[in-house]
Amino acid sequence: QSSEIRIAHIYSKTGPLEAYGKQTQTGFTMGLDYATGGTMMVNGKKLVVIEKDDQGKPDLGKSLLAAAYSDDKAALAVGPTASGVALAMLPVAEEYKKILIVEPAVADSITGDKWNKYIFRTGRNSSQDAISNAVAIDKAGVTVATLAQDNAFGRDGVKAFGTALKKAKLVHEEYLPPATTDFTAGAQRLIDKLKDQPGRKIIWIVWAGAGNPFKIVDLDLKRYGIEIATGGNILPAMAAYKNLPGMEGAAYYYFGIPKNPVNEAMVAAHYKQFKAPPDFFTAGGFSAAMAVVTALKKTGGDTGTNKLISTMEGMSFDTPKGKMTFRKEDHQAMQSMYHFKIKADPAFAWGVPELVHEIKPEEMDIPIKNKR
Amino acid sequence: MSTNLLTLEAVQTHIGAYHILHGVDLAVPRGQLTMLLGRNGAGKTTTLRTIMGLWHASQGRVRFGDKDITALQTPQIAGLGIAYVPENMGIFSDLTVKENMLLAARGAKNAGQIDDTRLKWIFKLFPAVEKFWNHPAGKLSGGQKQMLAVSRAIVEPRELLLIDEPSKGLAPVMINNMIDAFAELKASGVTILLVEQNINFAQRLGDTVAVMDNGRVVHSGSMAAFSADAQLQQSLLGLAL
Amino acid sequence: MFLKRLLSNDMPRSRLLALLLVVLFIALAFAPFIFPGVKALSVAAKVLVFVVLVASFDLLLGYTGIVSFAHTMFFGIGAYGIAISASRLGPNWGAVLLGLVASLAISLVLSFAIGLFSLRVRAIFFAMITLAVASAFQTLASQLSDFTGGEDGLTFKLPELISPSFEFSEEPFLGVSLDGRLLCYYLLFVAAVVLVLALLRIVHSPFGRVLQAIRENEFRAEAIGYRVVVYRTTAAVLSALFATLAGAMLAIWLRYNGPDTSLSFEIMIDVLLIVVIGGMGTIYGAAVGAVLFVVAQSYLQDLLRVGSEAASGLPWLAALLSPDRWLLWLGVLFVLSVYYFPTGIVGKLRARAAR
Amino acid sequence: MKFDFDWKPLLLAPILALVALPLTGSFSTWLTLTVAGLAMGMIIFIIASGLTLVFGLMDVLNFGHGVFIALGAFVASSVLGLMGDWTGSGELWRNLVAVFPAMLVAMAVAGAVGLAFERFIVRPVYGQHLKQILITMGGMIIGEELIKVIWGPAQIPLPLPEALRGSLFVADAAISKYRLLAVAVGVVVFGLLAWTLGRTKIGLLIRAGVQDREMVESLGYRIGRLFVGVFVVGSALAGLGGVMWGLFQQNLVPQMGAQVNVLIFIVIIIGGLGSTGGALIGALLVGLMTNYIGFLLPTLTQFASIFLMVAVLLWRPQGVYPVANR
Amino acid sequence: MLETLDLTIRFGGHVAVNGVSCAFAPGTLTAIVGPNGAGKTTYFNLISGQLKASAGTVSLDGQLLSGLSPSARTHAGLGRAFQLTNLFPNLTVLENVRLAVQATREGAHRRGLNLWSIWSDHKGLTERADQILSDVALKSREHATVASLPHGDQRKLEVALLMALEPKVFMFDEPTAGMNAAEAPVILDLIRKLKQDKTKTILLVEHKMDVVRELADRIIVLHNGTLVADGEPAEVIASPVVQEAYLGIAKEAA
Ligand SMILES: Nc1ncnc2c1ncn2[C@@H]1O[C@H](COP(=O)(O)OP(=O)(O)OP(=O)(O)O)[C@@H](O)[C@H]1O
Ligand SMILES: Nc1ncnc2c1ncn2[C@@H]1O[C@H](COP(=O)(O)OP(=O)(O)OP(=O)(O)O)[C@@H](O)[C@H]1O
Ligand SMILES: CC(C)C[C@H](N)C(=O)O
Ligand SMILES: [Mg+2]
Ligand SMILES: [Mg+2]
Repeated sequence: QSSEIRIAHIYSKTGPLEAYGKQTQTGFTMGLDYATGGTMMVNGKKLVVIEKDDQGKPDLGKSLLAAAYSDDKAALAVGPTASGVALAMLPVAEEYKKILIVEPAVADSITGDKWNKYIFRTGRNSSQDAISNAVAIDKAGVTVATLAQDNAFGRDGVKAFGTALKKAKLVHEEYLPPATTDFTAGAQRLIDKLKDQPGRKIIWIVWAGAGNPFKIVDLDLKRYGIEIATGGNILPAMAAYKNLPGMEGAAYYYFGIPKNPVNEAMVAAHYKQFKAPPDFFTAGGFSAAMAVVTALKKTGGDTGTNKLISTMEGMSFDTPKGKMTFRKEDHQAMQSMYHFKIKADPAFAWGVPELVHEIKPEEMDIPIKNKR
Repeated sequence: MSTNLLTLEAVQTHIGAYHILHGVDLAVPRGQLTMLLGRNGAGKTTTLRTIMGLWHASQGRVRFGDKDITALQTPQIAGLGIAYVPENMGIFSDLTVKENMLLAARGAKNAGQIDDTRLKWIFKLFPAVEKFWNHPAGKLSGGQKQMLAVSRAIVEPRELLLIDEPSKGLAPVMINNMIDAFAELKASGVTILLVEQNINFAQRLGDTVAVMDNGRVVHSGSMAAFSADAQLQQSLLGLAL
Repeated sequence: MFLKRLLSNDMPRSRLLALLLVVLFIALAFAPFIFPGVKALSVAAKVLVFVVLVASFDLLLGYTGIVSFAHTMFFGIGAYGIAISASRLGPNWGAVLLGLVASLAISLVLSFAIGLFSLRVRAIFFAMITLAVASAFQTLASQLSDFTGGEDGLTFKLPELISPSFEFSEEPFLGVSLDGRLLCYYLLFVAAVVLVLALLRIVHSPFGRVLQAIRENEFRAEAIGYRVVVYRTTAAVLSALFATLAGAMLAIWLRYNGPDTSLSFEIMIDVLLIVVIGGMGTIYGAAVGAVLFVVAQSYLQDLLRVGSEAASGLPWLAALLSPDRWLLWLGVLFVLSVYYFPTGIVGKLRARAAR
Repeated sequence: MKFDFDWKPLLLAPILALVALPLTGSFSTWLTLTVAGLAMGMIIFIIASGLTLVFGLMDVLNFGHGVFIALGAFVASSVLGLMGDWTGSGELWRNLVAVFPAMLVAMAVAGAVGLAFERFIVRPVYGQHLKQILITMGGMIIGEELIKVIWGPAQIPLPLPEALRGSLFVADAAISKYRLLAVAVGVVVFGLLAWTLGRTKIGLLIRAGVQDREMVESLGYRIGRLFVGVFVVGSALAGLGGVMWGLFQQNLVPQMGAQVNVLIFIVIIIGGLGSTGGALIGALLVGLMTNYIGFLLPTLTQFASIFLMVAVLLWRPQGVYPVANR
Repeated sequence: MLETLDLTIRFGGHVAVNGVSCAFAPGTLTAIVGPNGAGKTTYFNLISGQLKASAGTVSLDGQLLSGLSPSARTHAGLGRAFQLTNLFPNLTVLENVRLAVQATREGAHRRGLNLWSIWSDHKGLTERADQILSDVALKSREHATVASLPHGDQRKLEVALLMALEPKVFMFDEPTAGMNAAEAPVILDLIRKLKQDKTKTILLVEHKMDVVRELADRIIVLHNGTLVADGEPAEVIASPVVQEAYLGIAKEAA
């Protein structure tokens, strides 16, 4: 038995998701530090993190993971940032019979039909995102139309969202190319669909990455009494929310929302180190670290894969978002989401989401999509 | 003021790894027309390009009037009052005839400002230039391009003209016009250095002559003397004029 | 003599180049034994794929003078052919074969159309059009997600024989475990050698010479009796087919394919750069360039890590040398290689030998 | 010889708009789309205008052009960040006072970087397309990475100044205010470019210099300096385009330049190399077409500009108003 | 027999070649003269297919050539050299000629569509190319790249490519323009030799009247695109139109 436990963290150090990857990395490091009380030791074994850059390329991620398990003798791996990379990595974990904790890639299929038993995920999946949003705006008499990216991320999100809506009426799904820059045409179609509807009218937006769909408010949706709703996002993207006070939705994380010691510790540490609050993916990375250390502590430092799997299935662990639990069926971490309402506060460069209601895991019916 | 407007002293030119000019000595007397003769590949074109600064002499010097121009850049050399008609004519085929002429007329901002009397004179010498004024120059016939190339060189007064084989592709009547043109230019005090294969042309116009072979000037002297000496011609050019 | 024929009378013509080629050949032939480890083997396999891809592009660019940005499209078609057919029909040789044949057929038709179109518009226009077509194709591949797996791509299984799980000997040989991955590597190796020799033969055939003539002066080539349309189109089709095969090799090695992996503009630019570094219009250049570039690209980050640690005393230098800024240095590599290898490595070595 | 003006391409945009009218169904929708499309076209024209000089006239296939667009946008974000009071005010004149210096600084910085770019990246490769592609790609990568070093890899919000937000309404059709500003800027850029190239010898000299540099020098012009100057102006225009594009997007990513590269090349090709008027027509067509297709057949939006380009090239293989014949 | 019937081309309003009907018999050398811009090169371009006629036809030995591509016309037996040098600049002199030899010959290399044999193995091509280079006195430069040749040598190579095609009809467009008076005879000798063959049709555009006078069996005159004179050299040269519009001496004589 060696005196080290090697953990590979594979993420987009560079590439289009570089900014996200950086956050995850920060969170992961902080999380390990916090969980081990600053010693980086578990049961007398030193935790060694091997960082690798997948550059956002699935083929590269795949070979890096293989190299991590085989050349670097990593006991388990964490990552990656992009879903595409994650999906390409899944079979590698199976091939090497080693654990991969997916964080923060969101695609449902990672814990759905592409899943294998070596895969765990601390990050939220698209369904959790969408269903929490549905829970947040689902009221009788509300008419909803969606505006989403025309890719798996957008379509899966809308699908899960639509199924979860029970009381509100979904009248239109608008899909636009991920590279869209001018949203006028799409907005016009949404307006045409919604303007003559009775009651409260909401456009729910699912958008990640470049492009700014919130510009559609410039078309003065208020004329028709149309509101906008969307999920949370990283802070720079929430700058656009500042013009939308009162907007509602459900977020994965915002540093001011969860009230628990772990979050307080993370926010404090982050402020200390960076003079800025932690963001979305920092929380994710932190959670992943908590999961790793909790599991290793439980096995007493044993890194045997089967041992780890049986330990982690059903395991609960503390995170900045409160308690998460890997559910047995698909190894997805069940977690709280936050129903928020935007307030424009001059002290912040972004629109500040204020908590309306914490949506507990029990309030969301997250479907199990894998086959065991 | 020296009698020679242009002098080359022991000029050597390399093109890449090739040594082309091996020490050219050449004097072009002011106000005269100097013929530069020689076989294919003798280095005539290279000599003109070296004067223009399009190649740079690795040794020796080029003097224009009292000024050493060996190391000057082409635009500066042209700015001293030298016009050049290259062997390949250098027509901007994308531009119209008018635009080609306009670029040559450095003082003019638009075609209306080109000196009218001079333009009329050119039109008379080379009617095609007027006829195809608004046509893309690339569509001209071979001879018409040659006319345009020469027209560009004379659209504004210049002190020295360097002309590389202007008669090639011209119909006899046009060659006559060109001879007339050069004669008129010479009469107005312009100095001309002319590379020519057309012997007839050479004999009718030349005041002095220089013959090149293998990257050197192997003979220079007056045209009259050269014309009279069939043996010299035979030995230098491989034929009698 | 046999070697000379095998190389289609195109001897390296430079002792240094000959030595370089022999070293590269040996290194690739014994890569699994000389360079142990998963990463090294992946790099070697990527080299093999790129040698074929770049050589096929050189046929178009270096020999025919056609600048096309749609080359990765055919690379992608080859990769998707294998990927789609293997994920639909399961891991058997029939599926691989079917995917290969189908993608070759699609490439044939598409490249034929593009080849014909190339005659209608000017060269730069053609280049820009292919750029647009390639990006449209990439979009299309992402949009047809039911078929192609969209942006996430397809992960699939291949026949047992060339899968990592297959072990044909318990005993490791020279410290290398004899498994399907090794077999797969040698499959790629043999394919690459055969394809490159075939390309070498094509460019030194009478046909290849006509392509050069067309590159130099299309107008005159037509005037002396060569039907430019026919030659250009044939060259476009051939190069597309070879690129398709390279794509298939890639998919077989990765057992994954997605738009970023085989269709991205980045790959196109890498290919262009390799052609230029290696030496345009010399198939050997493709080989030399591909090895250098792929290896450099794969280990650049590692190198920078060493560099930035060494420079840790100077914060700004360390920031620039940070492995996260590896693209910066790749960009510098682009610029420098255009500066210092105007005729490519092969051109430079040959010129030196000729002196 | 009579100078007969080729007016057919001028009809393209109106025809396109007319064809779209019955298809969109409602007049106010059509008006919104048309006005938005035209204004979008103007913005595209601004970001493409630098490229008409650099690629269209100077024949430099500058794949790094986009980086000047990104640079302009990032510089503007820093400048506007310093002028929070002015952008935050609801008064139009104060906002414009903030935006104009941002534009000027962005143009100056982009122009200065363009100067270095020309010297170290482009100069060795004039006339060699292939090498231009590679070396400018290299320049692009370097530029993008340096932007990440300076401004960080994360996206940066660039909120519109107060008074430029929102829309004006004409017959139930919404026209966003910012787009009106873009139209104004576009008209100025177009006017200055068209005047400089049409009424002075500069355009001619560049075209001649591209064909035969030596001959232009032999005529006594310092073509080297002229090329530098034009390249700098092209880069500065890209910087201006970046400011406009950044304010339009309202957030900036370092890759934003690369993202518009293909689009602006398409515009120049549709317009015909070297033609400012052609580029404007191309940009307007692209703007309209994306909006109409986006409304009618959203799944095909991403192919709209490519269809358009192929259609135009089948009609006129050199683009609508080719000036340079290459 | 090469025949053009009513051959016409318009560029916009400009009629560059206007209804030229003419037949050229094997064994004769016809000189085509006329002022600059008369349409001589354009006439060649119409015959060899570089330009498409607005009206009229071209035929060779009864076979209609109109509508065929330039390459097809070359295969039918037309060959031409260009007025402005037009070669493969970065290939060597030998490769230039070898490409031309290969273009029209039948053989293992099948006009270049053979993808699989090795070019340098085709010894026949090299031998023939070598011989042609000796004929035009360029053998000593066979390994030089064309771009580095002086102008005069490029002109010679231009002729060499035409020779290599071994056509039935030879079209020369000012073959000696820019060539040294000492070098020109090499080319003129070649043309003389072709004449002796008696089976070749030769068309020669030339401005040097001494050359025309010596070589031509017949002269045709183009003026503003129209055929204005056709006949015996002496007779045509003496005609007023040639004297005035072309030689520019009639007026002075008058
Ligand atoms: N770019 C070049 N590279 C290599 N050699 C060259 C180059 N240009 C010219 N030469 C060589 O330089 C020598 C002189 O050429 P130049 O063109 O000056 O001759 P010329 O006297 O003008 O001949 P011509 O009468 O045929 O025009 C020739 O041997 C030629 O091959
Ligand atoms: N592609 C074209 N477009 C427009 N005009 C053309 C084109 N080609 C030739 N012309 C015109 O047709 C006329 C005839 O040109 P051509 O080249 O046949 O003359 P040429 O008799 O060969 O003259 P030269 O003796 O000068 O070579 C010229 O006036 C020329 O401007
Ligand atoms: C939340 C983000 C990390 C989403 C990312 N685009 C993904 O593919 O998973
Ligand atoms: Mg010469
Ligand atoms: Mg002619």
